[in-house]
Amino acid sequence: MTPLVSIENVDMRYGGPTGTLAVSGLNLKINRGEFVAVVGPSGCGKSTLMKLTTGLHIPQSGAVIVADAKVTKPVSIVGMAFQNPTMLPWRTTLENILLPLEIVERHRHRLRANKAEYVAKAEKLLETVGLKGFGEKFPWQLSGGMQQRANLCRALIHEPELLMLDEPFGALDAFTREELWCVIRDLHAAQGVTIVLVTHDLRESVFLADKVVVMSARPGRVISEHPVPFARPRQLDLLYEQPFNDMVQKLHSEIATARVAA
Amino acid sequence: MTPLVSIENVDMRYGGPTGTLAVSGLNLKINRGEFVAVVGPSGCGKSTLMKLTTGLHIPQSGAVIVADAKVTKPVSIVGMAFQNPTMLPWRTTLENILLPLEIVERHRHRLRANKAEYVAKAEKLLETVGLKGFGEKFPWQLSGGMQQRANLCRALIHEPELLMLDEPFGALDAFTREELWCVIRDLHAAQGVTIVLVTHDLRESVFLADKVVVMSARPGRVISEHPVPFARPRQLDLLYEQPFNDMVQKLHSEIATARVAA
Amino acid sequence: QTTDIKFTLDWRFEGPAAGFLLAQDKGYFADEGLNVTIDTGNGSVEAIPRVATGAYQMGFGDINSLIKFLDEDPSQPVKAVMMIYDKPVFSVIGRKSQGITDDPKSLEGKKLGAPPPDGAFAQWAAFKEVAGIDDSAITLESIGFPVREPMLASGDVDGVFGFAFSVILNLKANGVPDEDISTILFADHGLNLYGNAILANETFADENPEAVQGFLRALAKGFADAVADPAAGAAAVLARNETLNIDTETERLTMANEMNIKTPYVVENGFGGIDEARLDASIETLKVSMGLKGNVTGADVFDSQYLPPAEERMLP
Amino acid sequence: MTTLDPATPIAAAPRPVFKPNWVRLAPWLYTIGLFVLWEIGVRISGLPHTILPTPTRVFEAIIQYWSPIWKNSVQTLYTTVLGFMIAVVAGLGIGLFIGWSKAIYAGLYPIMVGFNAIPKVALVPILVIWFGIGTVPAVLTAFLISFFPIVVNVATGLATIEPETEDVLRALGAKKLDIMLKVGVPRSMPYFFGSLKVAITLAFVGSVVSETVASNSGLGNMMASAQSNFNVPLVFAGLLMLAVEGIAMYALMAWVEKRMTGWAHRSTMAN
Amino acid sequence: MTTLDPATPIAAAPRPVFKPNWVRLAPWLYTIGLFVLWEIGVRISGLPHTILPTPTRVFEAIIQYWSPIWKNSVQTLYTTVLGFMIAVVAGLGIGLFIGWSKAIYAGLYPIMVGFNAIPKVALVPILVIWFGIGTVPAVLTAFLISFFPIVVNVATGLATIEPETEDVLRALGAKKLDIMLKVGVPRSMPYFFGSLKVAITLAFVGSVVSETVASNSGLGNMMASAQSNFNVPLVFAGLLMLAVEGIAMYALMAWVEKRMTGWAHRSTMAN
Ligand SMILES: Nc1ncnc2c1ncn2[C@@H]1O[C@H](COP(=O)(O)OP(=O)(O)OP(=O)(O)O)[C@@H](O)[C@H]1O
Ligand SMILES: Nc1ncnc2c1ncn2[C@@H]1O[C@H](COP(=O)(O)OP(=O)(O)OP(=O)(O)O)[C@@H](O)[C@H]1O
Ligand SMILES: [Mg+2]
Ligand SMILES: [Mg+2]
Repeated sequence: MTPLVSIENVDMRYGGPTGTLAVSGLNLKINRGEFVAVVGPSGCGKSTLMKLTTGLHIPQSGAVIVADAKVTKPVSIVGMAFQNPTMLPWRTTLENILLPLEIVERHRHRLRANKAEYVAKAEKLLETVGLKGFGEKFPWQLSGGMQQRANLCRALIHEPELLMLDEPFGALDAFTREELWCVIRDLHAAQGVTIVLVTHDLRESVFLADKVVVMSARPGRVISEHPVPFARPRQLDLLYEQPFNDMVQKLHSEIATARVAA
Repeated sequence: MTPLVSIENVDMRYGGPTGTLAVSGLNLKINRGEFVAVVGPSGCGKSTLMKLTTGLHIPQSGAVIVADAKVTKPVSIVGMAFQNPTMLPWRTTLENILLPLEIVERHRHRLRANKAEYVAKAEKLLETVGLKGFGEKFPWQLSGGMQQRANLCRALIHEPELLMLDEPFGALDAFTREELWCVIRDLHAAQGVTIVLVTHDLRESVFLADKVVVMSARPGRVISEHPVPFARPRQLDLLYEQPFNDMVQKLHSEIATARVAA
Repeated sequence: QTTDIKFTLDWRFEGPAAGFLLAQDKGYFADEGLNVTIDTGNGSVEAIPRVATGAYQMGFGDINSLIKFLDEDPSQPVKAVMMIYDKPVFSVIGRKSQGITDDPKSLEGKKLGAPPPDGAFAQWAAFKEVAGIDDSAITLESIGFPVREPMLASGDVDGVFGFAFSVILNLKANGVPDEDISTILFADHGLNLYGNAILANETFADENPEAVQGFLRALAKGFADAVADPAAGAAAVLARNETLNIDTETERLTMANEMNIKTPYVVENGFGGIDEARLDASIETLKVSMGLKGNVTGADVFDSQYLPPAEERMLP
Repeated sequence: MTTLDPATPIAAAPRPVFKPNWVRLAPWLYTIGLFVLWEIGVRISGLPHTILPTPTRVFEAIIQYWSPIWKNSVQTLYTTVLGFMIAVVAGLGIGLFIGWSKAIYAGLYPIMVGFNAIPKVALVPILVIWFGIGTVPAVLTAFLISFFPIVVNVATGLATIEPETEDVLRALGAKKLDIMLKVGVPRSMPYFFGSLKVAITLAFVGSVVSETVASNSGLGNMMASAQSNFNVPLVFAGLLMLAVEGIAMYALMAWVEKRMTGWAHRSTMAN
Repeated sequence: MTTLDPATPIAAAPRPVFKPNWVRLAPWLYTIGLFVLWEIGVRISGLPHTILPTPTRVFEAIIQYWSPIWKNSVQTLYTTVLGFMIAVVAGLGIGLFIGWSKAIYAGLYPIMVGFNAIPKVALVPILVIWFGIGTVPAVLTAFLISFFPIVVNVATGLATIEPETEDVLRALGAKKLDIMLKVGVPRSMPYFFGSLKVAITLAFVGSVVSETVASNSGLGNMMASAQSNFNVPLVFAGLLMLAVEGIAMYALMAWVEKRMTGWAHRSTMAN
């Protein structure tokens, strides 16, 4: 089976030939159904990697291949939670979450007729992330963490094949965060969706992912990939087990070394 | 000595009498030179607390007293790093960082004559947070974590008496984060500035603060205050010491309990 | 079987349009089997292209401009079919207190206000020649209609070009006393031109000769009525524009009747016809004032075949 | 979308002191102030009433000629609103069209600027030849004069979409038109309404200018006829009616605007 | 602020195929297309050249009357630019003033809307009585007609500042004027430039209209006399010159705009 995503020797430079070289010589393969976590120092090109994968940016050299096709324009099988929530301020939170349904081919034709069903689904999602009753609020009436959770809902609503999450839990307290870890874990288990998660939280990456990818400082490339050995389904108890913390620790010191070397 | 900030029985409701009650019965005192960390679940009113203290919101009942005066309009002794970086997109990062100097009375008259000096200072700050050479970039050319660091610089540049930091390290990787902890720690030690830090990272709060304030879920109020016993100056080694981790653990479980109770 | 005719006036519904409106109101057009719509115009010049393009079948416009128009493009299907203003109203109106008398020579050395689109000003070049005026010391100020009379009233200019009946009445409205107003009518000082005439689209006229004939017959009756009873004429005008003043419009109509319509020639030969020699002579004059290329003769401009017999065109 | 209360808290205890609502009173106070100034100004400067009549004289004229003023106002309002509505639709359409591609933008914009630098009154005779005098040329002139501000603001709205917001839709595989309609248009709504304020006033100017030149009715025709008779108070009565109609349309749009763009007017500054 | 390259990557390998730069060519292509259409349209419809001359005839007239056209164009350009510059300053000022307080907004806005619904040509006589005929009334008319779009867009820019951005400055103890100048104005720059495009065209209309009524020179005066002589090709030559001047001013502003608002035009859509 060919990988769902295959990034081959990609260079990406912003702002013309003299601009910032964000990633260079980037190589990464993501199999169908795999859960990949990407970690790396701030500004190393993780968000860029996400945008390359979804086709929002086209690399200057190298190729990005998603679902067996070279990416030349945005691919339509993804759900993306951007690092910055960017909600549309003229829509209520619920309307924001329904947005993908108005766009994605598969749903847009059904939306008008099945509005109630979709709204119910969105409200259920909101409840899952602890935002029950906030659908009618505008996004700017939500706190930072609440916006981030709404942003997550928007990425999930249309049940994409490939889920790209760019630091989706950064603005959340430890408990809300752990709850959402479980939500994502269950989603992955139930639907076999492929997930790419960018995070700064090594425990998060180890708890959720099948493989943790470590990126170097800018210009970013993959310096190592670590398969996560823990069996699924994983419970939160895992966080307090020794092998788990050992792996986190190992990753931690590896990054520290890589950082000094860079 | 009267406290620098004194929040007395404050209620704050957004959007008119039927709107969201964000904080209710909030009480907090912050002494001059103190370093206070505020933790609490997402959406509990931490950002609201920050905005009340700086006078950006005026509470419907209760009083906020800063520097012995009741707050009725924005106070001018603060430097605030908002949760959302909100840089002005038409200014370069450096110009964004210089913004407070154009506003604050003490500096604006000196700015034109001493431009070079101030620019040098801003560039030094940029270097401290690891953004050397990015001053000429526009904020939208920076990654999420870089924007957050620039945001921090903007709060520091005019050497405010009271520094309000709303999740300033949320989008940073563990190493950058630890570096900046030390920057803030040294700043506090050197200049005796009063600091209020909102964070979701309990280790961060214990490492940096003199007092950790735990807030309840919305409507937020202070449910407990924990003095941090560790002597200053604190080194990063502290993070790996048992008493430190015990305290973090204690806070953790306390919040867990409070959360279930709420 | 009625024929529709869209007719454009030279100007708004004002006293001098009474003849048209009476013909309409009294049913003279209907009697001829015509269904006539009368629209206001925006100057005696603009009526010409409206008729030439067939947007309007017939209209009321300045024959001198028509000559110029056909001189520019002789292929245009428009012709005058009936003369209404036997004597044009082109004039310079001055103020005696500013030193302008009824003598054209008194204009020398004066400052005159001239709206560029004004028909009277258009004849200035020819007039100064026939009247023997030395214009070397005359200053011409280009001023628009809205400021023409106020500037004369305030003494900013000594005289203005314009149609006598409008300017005189407007000056009075601006508070200039009657005895201070001096009128130099170009026609009284050697400028032998015709004034406004009924225009017809040639294509239409060729296809509907009876309609044009009927129209002119009805019009002759209407104008006779307006001459006989200016008050009734003014009333017909006011029925269409309530904001006017009945006395002013009666006076305006009376002035038009006396100065332009009921001239000695008309009293003798009937209303509506022309003297071909005079028309040809006026074309010569226009070569001076309007710089004609010489593409037209009187016969190209005026077609008298649709006129009713002279006895039906006598004014009371 | 619904009207929004601002985030500013509302004081719990009602103040017992009488405090007039300046915001509600302001339009009236300013208008009265303007008229008083005007009256005094004219009286002092001694301008003749054939140039600038006093407001009292203008009001006299309004009462005296109420019936024709009313009839003509209705006609003008009708043509204006019709022309304006066409302009809104066309302006939105052309704006989107221009936003569509850089080549269209580069090609069409200069032409439209050039076209709009031309006084529309010069085109009325051509319209008359095609459509006769009356309502049609007035509607068309109102349209021609008023669509441009709408185009400009819609096109600017589209050109300045933040790429971050754009990416949200692009990542979903949205087509260009989707992005325009779902982001560009709503995002530029406040400016769209701003442009409507400009457009409606221009539409009035357009229909009046056309009526002046080519119509048997309407305020333009009435004022032109009054002007040529030097009934200047009536001219100003017409101008006043135009202003009133303009303000009425503005009030209508301000109401719609408030309902549609509450999300954008969250600034607490203008208090 | 400097011109910015968009974030879109530039392909490393230059394509060998010749590809015309449509964006650069577009204005010329569209203009030529327009003239061709116009020529064909007139020829087919058989409109007399005294109503709508063909472009070829208009160009003949331009060559024939080049000297007066040039002199009058310069005069009109001069009055227009002067009036426009006053309008920019005043528009910015009034816009800030209106953004200052809700009461001023509520009071002044309707009056301005009313004022702008009035055809400015009705005010020219008053200006002429005060200032005589010539340059001054033309400048003033250009100003009066063109400041409103600027006011509207600046005021909208101020009214729609995001409270989040506002808070950044308010937290520093910024005064209202600081917030307006540091955030409101730069933030509404793209729309400010949009309004300038509208304003400059209106300024041309204003000065031409004023010249038509009261001036011895300028394109307005020239076109009025040409019109009364049935020299319609010359009228259209004047209109064309107006359009050209309008486009020239637009190009100038587009250039300034590009330098000033690059930050806002990051959208990748219009390609
Ligand atoms: N639009 C842009 N224009 C120019 N440079 C950019 C742009 N976006 C990102 N960059 C640059 O590309 C580099 C990588 O950015 P990216 O956003 O991918 O980092 P990141 O790994 O997501 O960092 P963070 O963890 O801080 O979000 C950075 O150095 C940044 O300055
Ligand atoms: N502008 C606003 N209008 C209406 N409600 C608001 C507004 N800002 C915040 N709120 C509400 O007030 C509550 C507290 O918000 P606040 O931003 O203070 O939370 P927080 O503790 O900072 O949360 P987080 O950790 O997610 O940033 C939330 O329920 C939010 O919905
Ligand atoms: Mg990132
Ligand atoms: Mg917050």
